[in-house]
Amino acid sequence: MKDRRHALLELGLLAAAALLPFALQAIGEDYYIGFAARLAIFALAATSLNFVVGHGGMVAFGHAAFFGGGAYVVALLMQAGVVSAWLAWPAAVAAAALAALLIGALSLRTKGVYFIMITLAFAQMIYYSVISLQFAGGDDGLPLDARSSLAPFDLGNDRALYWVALALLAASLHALRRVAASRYGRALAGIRQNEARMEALGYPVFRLKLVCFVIGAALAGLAGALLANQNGLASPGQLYWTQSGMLLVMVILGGVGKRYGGVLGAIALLGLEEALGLVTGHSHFYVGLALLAVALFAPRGLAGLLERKA
Amino acid sequence: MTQLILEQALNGLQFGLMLFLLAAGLTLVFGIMDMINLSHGSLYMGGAYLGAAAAQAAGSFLVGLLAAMLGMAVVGAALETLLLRRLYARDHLAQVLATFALILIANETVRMIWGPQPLPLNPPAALAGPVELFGFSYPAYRLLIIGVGLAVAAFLYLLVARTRAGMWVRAGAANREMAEALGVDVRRLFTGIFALGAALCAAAGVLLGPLLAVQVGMGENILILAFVVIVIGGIGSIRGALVGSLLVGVVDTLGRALLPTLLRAVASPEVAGHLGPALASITIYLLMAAVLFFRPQGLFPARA
Amino acid sequence: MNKKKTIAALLAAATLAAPAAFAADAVKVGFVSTLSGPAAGLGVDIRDGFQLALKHLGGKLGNLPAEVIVADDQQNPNTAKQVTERLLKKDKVDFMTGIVFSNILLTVAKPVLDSRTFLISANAGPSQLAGEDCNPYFFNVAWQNDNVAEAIGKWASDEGMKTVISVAPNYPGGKDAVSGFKRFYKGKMADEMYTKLGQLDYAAELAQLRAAKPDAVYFFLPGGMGINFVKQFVAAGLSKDIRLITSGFSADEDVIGAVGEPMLGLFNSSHWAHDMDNAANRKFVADFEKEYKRLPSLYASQGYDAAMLMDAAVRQVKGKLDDKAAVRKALEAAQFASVRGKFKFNVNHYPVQDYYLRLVRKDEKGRITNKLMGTIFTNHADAYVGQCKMPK
Amino acid sequence: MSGLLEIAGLKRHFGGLWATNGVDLAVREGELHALIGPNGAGKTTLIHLISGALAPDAGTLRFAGADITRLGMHARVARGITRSYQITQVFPELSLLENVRLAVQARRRDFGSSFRFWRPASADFSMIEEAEEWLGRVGLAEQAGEHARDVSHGEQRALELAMALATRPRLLLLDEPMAGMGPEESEHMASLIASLKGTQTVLLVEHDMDIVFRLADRVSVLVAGRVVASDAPERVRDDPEVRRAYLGDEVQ
Repeated sequence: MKDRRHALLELGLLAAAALLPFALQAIGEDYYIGFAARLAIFALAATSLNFVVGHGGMVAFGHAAFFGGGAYVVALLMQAGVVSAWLAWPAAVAAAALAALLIGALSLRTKGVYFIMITLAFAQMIYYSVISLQFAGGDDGLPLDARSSLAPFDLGNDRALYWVALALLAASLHALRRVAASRYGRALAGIRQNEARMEALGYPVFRLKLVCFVIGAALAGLAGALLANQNGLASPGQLYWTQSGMLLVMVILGGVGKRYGGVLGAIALLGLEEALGLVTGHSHFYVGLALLAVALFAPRGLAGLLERKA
Repeated sequence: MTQLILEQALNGLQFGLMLFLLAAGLTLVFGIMDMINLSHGSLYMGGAYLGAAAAQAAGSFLVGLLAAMLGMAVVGAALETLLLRRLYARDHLAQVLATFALILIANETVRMIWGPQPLPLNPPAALAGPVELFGFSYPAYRLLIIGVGLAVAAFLYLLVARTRAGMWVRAGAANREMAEALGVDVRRLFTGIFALGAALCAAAGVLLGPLLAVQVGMGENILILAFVVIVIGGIGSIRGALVGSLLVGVVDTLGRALLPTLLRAVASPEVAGHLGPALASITIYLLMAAVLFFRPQGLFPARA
Repeated sequence: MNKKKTIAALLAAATLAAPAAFAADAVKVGFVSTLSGPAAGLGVDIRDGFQLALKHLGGKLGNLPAEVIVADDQQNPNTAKQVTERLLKKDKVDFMTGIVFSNILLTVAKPVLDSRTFLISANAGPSQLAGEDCNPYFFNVAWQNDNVAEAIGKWASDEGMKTVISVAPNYPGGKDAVSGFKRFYKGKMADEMYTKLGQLDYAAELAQLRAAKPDAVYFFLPGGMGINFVKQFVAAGLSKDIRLITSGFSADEDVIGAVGEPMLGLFNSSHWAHDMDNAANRKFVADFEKEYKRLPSLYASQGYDAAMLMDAAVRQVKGKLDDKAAVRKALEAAQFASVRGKFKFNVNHYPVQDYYLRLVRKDEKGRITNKLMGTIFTNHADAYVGQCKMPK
Repeated sequence: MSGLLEIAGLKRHFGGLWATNGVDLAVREGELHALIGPNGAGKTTLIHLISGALAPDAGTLRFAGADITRLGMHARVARGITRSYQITQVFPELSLLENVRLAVQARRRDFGSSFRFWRPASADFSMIEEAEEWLGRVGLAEQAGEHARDVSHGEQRALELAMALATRPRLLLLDEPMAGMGPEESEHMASLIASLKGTQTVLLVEHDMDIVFRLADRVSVLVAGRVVASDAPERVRDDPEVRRAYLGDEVQ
């Protein structure tokens, strides 16, 4: 009965989100359709990281490599004449997954703080490599001449892009929920709680974690492909460590390991920034205070707060 | 050519020693309190701003330097007792969130007080020119930085190796519970370490100010380098921080200087100019990845 | 769906048609510039020059109340892209201006021009927009990037310099500055050094210059980059043996104020000088000093001219900003009194103007500042105008 | 006489200390073999060496006729060596049923491996039924839905045993299963272990002599990193060397 109510609530929220562009148009705030698309994209990126951190128990500090990397793949392919999203987006996903396979295989030998630092190191290497590549636009990044073509859908307007991003976010959330309940997901839950015990039970812990790392990266690559389209630019800033930090902050803020942790974190952080930006030139000051309050008083993030209420 | 390499090595030494000032405090906080402090770079920025403002007001670089160190030591101690102390027992994720929040707050606070433009900070007039050294001129101010860096390294070595407080620090880095069992007043020790680390950050900020720029965001770029240094050196080890700093400083500078020259032999100047700095930046991270691969605890692990 | 489309089309036609008959009731200007970081001085000067012009115009552009929305691009293309998107879609500005750096301008140019919003560059003049990619909605009221460098290149040749090494940041403006220099400099380019845009510590480059020993170093490092470069160049003792030459960008009031004495004796090129003798300039310089307690830089003069250009155009179309063709014509006519004297646009919407030699020295009040020394080019156009096929 | 597990000349040192100093030991198929010894005799190190958590410096381990000396823990589990821990090692945030189900999942290949991403684990009824059976066997059927962190220490130890059994090991290593238990709980655990006799090969490390001598088919005595005796309980009890080296006047 409770599950049923939850499912209805989720469907209702999804429907409301899908209708949002009409509401924004009605009040003449078209600009915020693009912003909403941005929210959905960052929600997807944060959700992908939350899978790695919250389900896999791996505090990865280099997720920007996959997120920004996906954006670059789309921009580079477009430069090479590949406009179709049906080709470019899977390519972004595949490239991110492949990169994660290599980085993960090397990084997962370390644990704890050292894992944090080595994932950071690999991401920084990618960042510096990309800004040294002339054909990738160097420090300036790579602008997209147009959005990807997702025929038969037209991505030309912000509304369409928003719906696509929203649909992919909803599909990813659904898929990750299923994965979490699958044998694989249950094994991950065991690893997160007691890695040595899972090893002793005979689980191939290294491979299970590596796959988790790769899944998270692949989804981040997809989010990156969307971001390139929303932003019209693949920029080195999207690969820099502060972007990784930002995604991690979204996850912690929203709730580590919570189903909607990434979504809540992305909406809260970007929304707060936007809202405060309208009233003060020093929005980051207050965003900082809010984050600090969450860190000190809401150890399970916003999702934890909501659960307690519910 | 040898002169060029010598000059570049001096530059590397200078950069490495400044990194050491940052890394020393970071490695102790990280090693002893098991605390990831992303806002360490903000202490560096705060020190630079405080120093630039004080130097301007007093018309003396030295006054600026001392004021910054003292001021940031107080800020550091206050930060530790009021806020960070609550985070020691929490997991790394909570620490990342809280100290990331501190970065945002610090950057905006500086912007509110001093505006978005960089503050001017000039070296003492007497050191603005070059000195003759082994047959070539070298900026006197950079020599001063090298001197101060070496002096601080020696001071820290004596402090950690020869004093009672230093023994506590070493004990704390190796095994915190044991240190507590031995009757070390851990709370006061932590506050002291934090204040010292903040003062060293401030010194680095003021000393580097005239060479770089005293500006918002200066801490973020250098923070990651400091983390790389302490991971290479081994978390919690002062000796590791020193070796790691010099390694990173020299590798970075020599790479930056020599790679373009080498590349120029095989590529156009523009390509060489582009690829060179990027490759040099990567070498640091390659170094770290390699060290971690072969010695997962860094070069000088503090924990047995 | 079809029905919906028809209605939308009708609505669009209605909204397009309606304002053509009426004058707008205000002019909105989106001012995106670099206002933080080491190059903030440039953006601040452009902004202050622009604001001074508005003050002279009584807060109006072409008799319409002006609303200027200022945003900081943090010298970051990604940030610039986002603030521009907001200005175009949320604030729906009529003009965009203020951008300092060419890489930023090139990143945001497309969305701005695609939305048929006039982009008046008060600084960055990348070669792309002067040549193949020239656009009816883009105007540059300053110069093409190469121009000022061409002038100092010509002068270096005339002075008989034999070997020169260039130091410039690796971005479109930097590359234009070097290719412009080379176009008129006939001696040997011993090397071209490209640094990271925003680099502040030049120890590595200086060591290499010391080893290479050229006659002169031509550097193009706007803002804080140039300030640090000159300071460190002098501190390393290189000024004894190697001559520094630069375009006006790194020898203007912002750099002079920060570096001081070591700047004395530096020759540089510019399209403007604060001691140019014309009525508009005398008023501009005097009021700028009164208002901001410092001498204006060339950046400030460009910001001032940008506002004056907009004012003239809006006045000429009588506030009918939605008649894009008329606004374009009015901008092309450039009926305003430029602080640099005569001013006209080429077919690619870049200026045709004179370029001068300046020397940093002490003026009669004992201040270290630029003095106008002579003319290097007269009625000089850029090298790319031939590639521009401007749509009628 | 060949055993399921055969250890010969096994050595392992830490710094200057030989924690395991030439151990020879054989565990026969089907027996309940107890390993005793004074504190610091190297019992836990030996268990680590057998389970694969530690690698030996010298010596060989053979299991079911194959050399497993160089195999890692994961590979040894696959061959049928499972251990329980001295300190309780369960998954605190999972239900008891899920704890055991994970152990079943680790072994069962009949539904495919743990790399199944879509089908809910809760839809694999036979896996759940088996987990429930194991829970029933250790007397925890009632608490199946509770989180592991919420049940008593004794129940956690019983859960630990259920998890170990659920992997259907050929050799079960039990490292002090009664550690930290009260007399009642200990008695319950003893009867659980007794119920395994005859069907399950067990190597039991235990302090409680009373229980060891009551349950074990054979007893090995480890002193200073060496096995000094390995025989039926009553004969070990009477072995003069054992009495001298270890038991002293603890017995009688």
